[in-house]
Amino acid sequence: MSVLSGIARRVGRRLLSSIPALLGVVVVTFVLMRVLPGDPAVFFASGPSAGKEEIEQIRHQMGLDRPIPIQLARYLADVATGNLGHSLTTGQPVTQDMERRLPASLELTFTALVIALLLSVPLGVAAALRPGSPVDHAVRMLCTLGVCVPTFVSGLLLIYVFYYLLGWAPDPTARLDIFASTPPDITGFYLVDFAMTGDWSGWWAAFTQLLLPAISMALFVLAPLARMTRASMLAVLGSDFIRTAQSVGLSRRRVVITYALRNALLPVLTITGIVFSTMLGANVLVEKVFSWPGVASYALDALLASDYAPVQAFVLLMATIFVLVNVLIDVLYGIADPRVSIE
Amino acid sequence: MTDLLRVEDLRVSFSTRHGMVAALHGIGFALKAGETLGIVGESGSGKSVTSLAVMRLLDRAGRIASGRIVFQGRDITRAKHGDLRSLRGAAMSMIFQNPRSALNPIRTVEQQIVDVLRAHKPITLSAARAQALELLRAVLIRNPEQRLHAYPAELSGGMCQRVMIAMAMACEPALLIADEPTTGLDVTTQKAVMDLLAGITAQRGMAMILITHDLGLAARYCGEIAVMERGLMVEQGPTATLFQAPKHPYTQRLIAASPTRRSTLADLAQGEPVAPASVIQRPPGTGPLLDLRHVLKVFTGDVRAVDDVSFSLPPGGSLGLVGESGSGKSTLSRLICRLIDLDGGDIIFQGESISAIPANDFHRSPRRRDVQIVFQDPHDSLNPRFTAFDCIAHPLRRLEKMRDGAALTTRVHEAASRAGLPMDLLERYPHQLSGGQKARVGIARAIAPRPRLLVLDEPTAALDVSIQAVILQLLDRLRKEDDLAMLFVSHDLNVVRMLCDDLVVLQHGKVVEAGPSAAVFENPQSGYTRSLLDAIPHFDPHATAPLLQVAEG
Amino acid sequence: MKINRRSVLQGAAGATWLASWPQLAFGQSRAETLRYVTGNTINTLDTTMPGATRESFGLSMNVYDRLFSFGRKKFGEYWTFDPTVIRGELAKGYTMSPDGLKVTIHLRPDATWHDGTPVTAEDIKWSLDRMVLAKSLAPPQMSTGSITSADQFRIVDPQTLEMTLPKPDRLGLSNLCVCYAIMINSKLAKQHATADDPWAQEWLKTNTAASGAYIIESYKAGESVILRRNEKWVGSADGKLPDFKRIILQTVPEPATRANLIERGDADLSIDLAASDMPTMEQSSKAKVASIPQNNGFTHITMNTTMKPFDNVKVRQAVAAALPYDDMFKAAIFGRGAKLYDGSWKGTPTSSGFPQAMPFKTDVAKAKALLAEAGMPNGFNTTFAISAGQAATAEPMAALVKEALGKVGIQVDIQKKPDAEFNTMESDKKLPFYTDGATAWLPATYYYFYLYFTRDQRWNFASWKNTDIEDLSADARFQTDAAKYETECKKMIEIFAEQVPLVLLWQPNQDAVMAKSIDGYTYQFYRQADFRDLKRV
Amino acid sequence: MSAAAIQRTSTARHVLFILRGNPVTAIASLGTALLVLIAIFAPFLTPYDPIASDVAHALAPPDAAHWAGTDQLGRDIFSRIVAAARLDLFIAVTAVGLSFVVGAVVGGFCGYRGGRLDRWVGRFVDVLMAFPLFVLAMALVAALGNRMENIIIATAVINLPFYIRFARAEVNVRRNAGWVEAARACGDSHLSVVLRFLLPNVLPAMAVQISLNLGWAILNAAGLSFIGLGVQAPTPEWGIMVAEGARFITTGKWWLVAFPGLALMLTVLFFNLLGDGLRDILDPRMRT
Repeated sequence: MSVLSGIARRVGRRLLSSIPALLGVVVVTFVLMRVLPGDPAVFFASGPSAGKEEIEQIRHQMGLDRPIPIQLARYLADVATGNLGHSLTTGQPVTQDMERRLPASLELTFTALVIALLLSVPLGVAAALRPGSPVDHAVRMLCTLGVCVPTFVSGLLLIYVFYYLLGWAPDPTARLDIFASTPPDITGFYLVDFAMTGDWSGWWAAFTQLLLPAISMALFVLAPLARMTRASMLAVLGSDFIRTAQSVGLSRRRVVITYALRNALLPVLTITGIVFSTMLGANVLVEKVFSWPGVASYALDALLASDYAPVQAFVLLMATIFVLVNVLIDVLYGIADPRVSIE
Repeated sequence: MTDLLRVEDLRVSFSTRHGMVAALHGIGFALKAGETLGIVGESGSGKSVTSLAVMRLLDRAGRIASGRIVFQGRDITRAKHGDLRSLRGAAMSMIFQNPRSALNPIRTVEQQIVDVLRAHKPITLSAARAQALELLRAVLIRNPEQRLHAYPAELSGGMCQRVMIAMAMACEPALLIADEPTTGLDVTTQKAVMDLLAGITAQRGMAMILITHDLGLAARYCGEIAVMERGLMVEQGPTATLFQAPKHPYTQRLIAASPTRRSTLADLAQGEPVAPASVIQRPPGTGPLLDLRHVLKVFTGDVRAVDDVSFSLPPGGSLGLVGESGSGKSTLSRLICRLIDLDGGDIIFQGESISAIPANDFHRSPRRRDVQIVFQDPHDSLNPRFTAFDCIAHPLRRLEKMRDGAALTTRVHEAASRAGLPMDLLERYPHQLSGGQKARVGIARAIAPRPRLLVLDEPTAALDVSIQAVILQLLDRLRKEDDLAMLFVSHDLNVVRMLCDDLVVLQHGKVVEAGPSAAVFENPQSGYTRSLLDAIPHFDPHATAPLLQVAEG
Repeated sequence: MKINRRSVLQGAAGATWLASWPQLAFGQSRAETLRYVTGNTINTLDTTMPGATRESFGLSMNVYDRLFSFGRKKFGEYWTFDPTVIRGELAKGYTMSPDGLKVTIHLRPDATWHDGTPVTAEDIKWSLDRMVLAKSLAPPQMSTGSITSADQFRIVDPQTLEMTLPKPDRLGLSNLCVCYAIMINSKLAKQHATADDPWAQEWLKTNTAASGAYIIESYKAGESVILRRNEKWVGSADGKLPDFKRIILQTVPEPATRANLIERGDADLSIDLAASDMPTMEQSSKAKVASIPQNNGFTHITMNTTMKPFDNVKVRQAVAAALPYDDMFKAAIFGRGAKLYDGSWKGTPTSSGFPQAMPFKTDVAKAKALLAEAGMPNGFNTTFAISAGQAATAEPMAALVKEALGKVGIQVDIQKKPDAEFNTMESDKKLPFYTDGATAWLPATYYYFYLYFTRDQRWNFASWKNTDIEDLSADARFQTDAAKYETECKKMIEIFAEQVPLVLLWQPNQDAVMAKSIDGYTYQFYRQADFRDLKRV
Repeated sequence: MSAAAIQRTSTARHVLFILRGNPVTAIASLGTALLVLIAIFAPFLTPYDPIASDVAHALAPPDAAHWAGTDQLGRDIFSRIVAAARLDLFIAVTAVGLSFVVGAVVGGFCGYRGGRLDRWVGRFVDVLMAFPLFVLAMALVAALGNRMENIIIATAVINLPFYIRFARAEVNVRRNAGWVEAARACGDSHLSVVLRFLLPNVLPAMAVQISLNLGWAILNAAGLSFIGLGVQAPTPEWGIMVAEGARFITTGKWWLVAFPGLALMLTVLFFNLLGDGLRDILDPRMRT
């Protein structure tokens, strides 16, 4: 009970303390967008007959003719009321776009993270159990190879090999084959929605679409995760309580899994938060390469078009997710490591 | 009766980047059921390696090169891990130093004890839980029902060690190896834990090997003592015989260096010259060098680390600050050194207040060089990137603005030689020096700028007794030669008594007792001081019998 | 990459596992479906809104009807649009008064909106009014055809309307064919109009009130649109319905992926692919390439005539002589286009058409001489801007420009800028020297000169001010004498070739890659595929 | 032999010991050294002018004349890769160096002093960390203009929070070390304690981070190039070469992407492996 209330208190405190950071993010993004040398009005008045007048009209429509502090104040007020503005690139309210696209990005990122964790933790453990052995070196090489190929290259290569040459993967065009019917919109996560409706062939179709982009994203974060697993596993294996566990005759399995691994995963959990945040940023390239209808590719297009609202909303959204994920990790950490709640 | 454990000509070596390095050069001993053996030695003597080798818990780099370990009639020197697993915990178990880190931080006490029970016995979870509770009762933990669900971090160090004991005896092993079981615990807790350990082993007829650097501890709790030095067992025998008539010179040195209730600095190390070169005679009637008036330090969370402490120290005088961890003695030493600011009261040095200067600016004060400090842990007190020379030269460069050159070198050499540091070590980096050498560098650095007051924060706590003895003598000589006042912070009353004229006992930041050392020691006024005194596991080589009986109560 | 029999077999097995088409059988409906993949998104369903993408125009052409439509003519085995032919679309036809001032529009009696209600003259009047009255990009476009006021439209009877023009504008009728001139179901639209928004612009961004050949079945902004054939459509040239029953439009940003999709037969049609991919595509067994020059556009290198040193005509001529035309043509677009340099004429052009090949050639000696004449024998320093969006062709081009101009002493610093920044600087006339492309919906010579070489406005790339051109283009616009019009056009081209405000490079091909079974592809002035023309054979 | 020499040889011996037990690190060190040499002597190693075009020989596959083939403009890819090594390493080293210097000093002071400074800097770091980092880099380059110095600045900025945090944590654990207090007792101000005592001691641990980051910075620059925010043409840069070459993957002109990609990959690989190796050399736990 006290553990729970302790967690609740910590969550509350963390959320509260992250508000200034979010505010900072909003303001910095806003200013950065205004510093962008492109004028969105000009960009969007690129019709065959757009003249000065039209440009001025768009500028007025977008409120760009007001001084920046006033624009910022209005924007903050809008954000506070949940209005993130209109995207000029898609012509939709940004909230609507985000609502539809966010699950796509999150599903991709989470899947990638799960794949990365499923691969990196066993690899890291294997390396830590035999430090300096060929296994250790092999794991290190493997993970490092993953991290040194730029995501866009690995993505293109994966498409080329698995779609174009081998034909194992479905076409890299969307979250689901265009001829397949989409699941009912329950959570927006196709895998979840298909599973909830029991449509397993649909689930499989969505999963296969997800696999390549998720792998090319996972490859990139394999190294830090495996490296951290290995290091923390090594540290834990060398710690006193492991010797204690051995001295009282616990089985090797129990020593490695229950005693060592569980402790070793704590720092991995922490780094997972940072990894997740980098993945959200790196999404941009993967979504672009795989035509994934997520928020990052949306924001990239908007950025290159100086379409302020989506970029601002995207950054705010990502920052919020970052904060939430970190709070979640904090909570998980609190549950996994009793020392935290004792402090 | 056959031997429970017999170790014959055991040799252990470790593979390092310098090749194989032998840690044990062929040791042997035997232990019958129910016997208690103390293995005593200083750091690096191989006593811990011995215990780990017996348990076959040497890490990857360690290897038993030759010899035999026979346990319960079975040769386990080359036993497979599966066979060892059934032995460990069930027939032999081990208790480690640093109980906090020896327990899995993310499993409850109950889970960890149950893990042990179920690893060796086919019992149900509920039976195992019930037994875990019984075990906690047996190790005299208060509120055992609640403690079952506690995590190690929620328990004190002493309590963790009790849990560790509970785990070790859970399956009633025939042999218990306790490797420095009380190191790192406060003196009062030390005694309780050792009493418990001795009581339980005696009650259940378990044999025990107590591994310790503390002769007093071994003398008090063991029937038999083995002394180790550099991987060899130099002497072995019944406790009384060994202490009364040590044969091996190392044993003799060791016994001499261990402070007793009656020993003086001169007793500790006969070999070293103790006489000061010249003793400065101080005219009587001068005012105090240091005067503390109602000093107060409050940390965040309204913790009064130092609460209304007043005392004074005459020039050339020596004062001991005694207390357990958390008593505020370290904070007080930093206040006096003006490394941190006061929250109340005043510190008068040579008649002028030095508490008004903020700690941030004190480095510019001319008083800076007058007050110097020697730190507790010699490993930690030297910048890893400075040579010994740079360490000692540093205060001279800073405080006396000396440039590199002959003058500086002379001063460094002077300080080093006075601290007993060989000149050829001056170019070495800390990690290339031994603990005693590092302590000397720390002292040389502190005396280099010729301070008036030297604050010594447990300068010998991390050192072996033989080195401690030498360092204590060195300090005493320096004080007498230089008319250097010393404030000696320590948890060890014995050491303070020998070195200091006066004594201040601190508890929870408050002064509980103060007075001349001898008087306090002979006739302590407060209960706290008394318990501190009682808890010290002294031994008395001249006493007729070991204090083993205590354990049988 | 080594492919042996085993990996192929595994591939085949894997394909059945992974790439199965789960829901839909490959049979009939796949054949009747066209899957079209584009690089860009469809951002609005109302093309008159600022920011509408080319893909939005393309969609609108298939979903909405306009009153009239351009014809098409054969180009090899494919087609290209023909602005000289104007046929009825939602209108049955028109009659023009002899003085060219009055157009009588005859409606089709059997035309209906997608909701089944009949198309009325009121609907058409409302739609035309919206075109000139609502705040959008339509009014400035319409003004190029002298259509500026709602008073110009009059309902004659339920099947007839009348449009009056103040002058016999050459492009009056043509403007009713462009993407902005959509006809809207006014009854439906008015239901969603508000006091602030009398023309239902907000609602029409994401909804349609149309009568066109296709009906939107699902619209995911920025992702995909699915269209269904309008079985009651009457606007075709031949009275037949389009061949495809279903169209799937999908946004796939990577050109390489789009190429892969076509080549593997997973998609049927795509345009705007990388020119570098075309040779491979042309050899593909599954795909074919329709390579049609974008005859209503041109790629150019512009020199800002108001900025030093490009205000000096000698400098401009020198640059035009120094440019490595052939290398650029080969390296940037792999020779896939129509050259607009290397023209054989001198002085007066033989044709009045524009854009046409200009008499520019690489001639380093001449360039050096011209620079010397301009008083800059040692050249000068300048920057050459390209936009990131066009980097695939512009970047190699820029590298060659830098190298070639370096040989005559002009030191060029390449500046690749994000599209928005590039556009802003271009529009603000802050770029001294850059490359861009341009296309005109209504490719008439006077229109090009009016749009691109006169007035202080965005599309006057070089900020060129030449009174002769201004007079000539204004006169040509309303010139009813064909011979005189011809002469005026040739004169303008002559001045242009001599003054070199910008260097015409080429008309890049629009490469449409499609499945072998697709037929009837037409290059349209809005540079998107018209699904109504396509069929599977 | 003097004591200092003993110290040096013992460090050298330790490094040698690690390298012997760890051939991968040895290879990585060699590779990195080679790379640096290539970068330094790049102008002498290129057989062709890396920006001279030769459209007649465009897109030629590797042969004896052009070891890595030619690109779209007929430029020698091998020469461009060699020339790009210098630029890429320069970008990576300056960007990482910048964030390291700023991050170490700021983080060092925060970790040492704590208090208000620490809280404000912590806030600032939180704000930076909350950004999707690659997007922040994109936005910075887009806002400042895609010139090399801005790419360096953007890369440095997104690395900064890690260095601040790292330095802060490392200094924080050492700030109560005896030798720090000893330094103060010897008359050092806080400033000099941080700059002369703490930061030099944190440096080795940060070297690992720096090495890993160098690779990351190169990838970051490549990513920026891919979306069109890289350095200006015709300057050879691996990321741009890969991004341009990627367009030719499907047409079978593999050498356009393969060779620059390989250079990029090997460089990042070397830096990463070196970082791992450094960690082994510095981590006392590995010293068994």
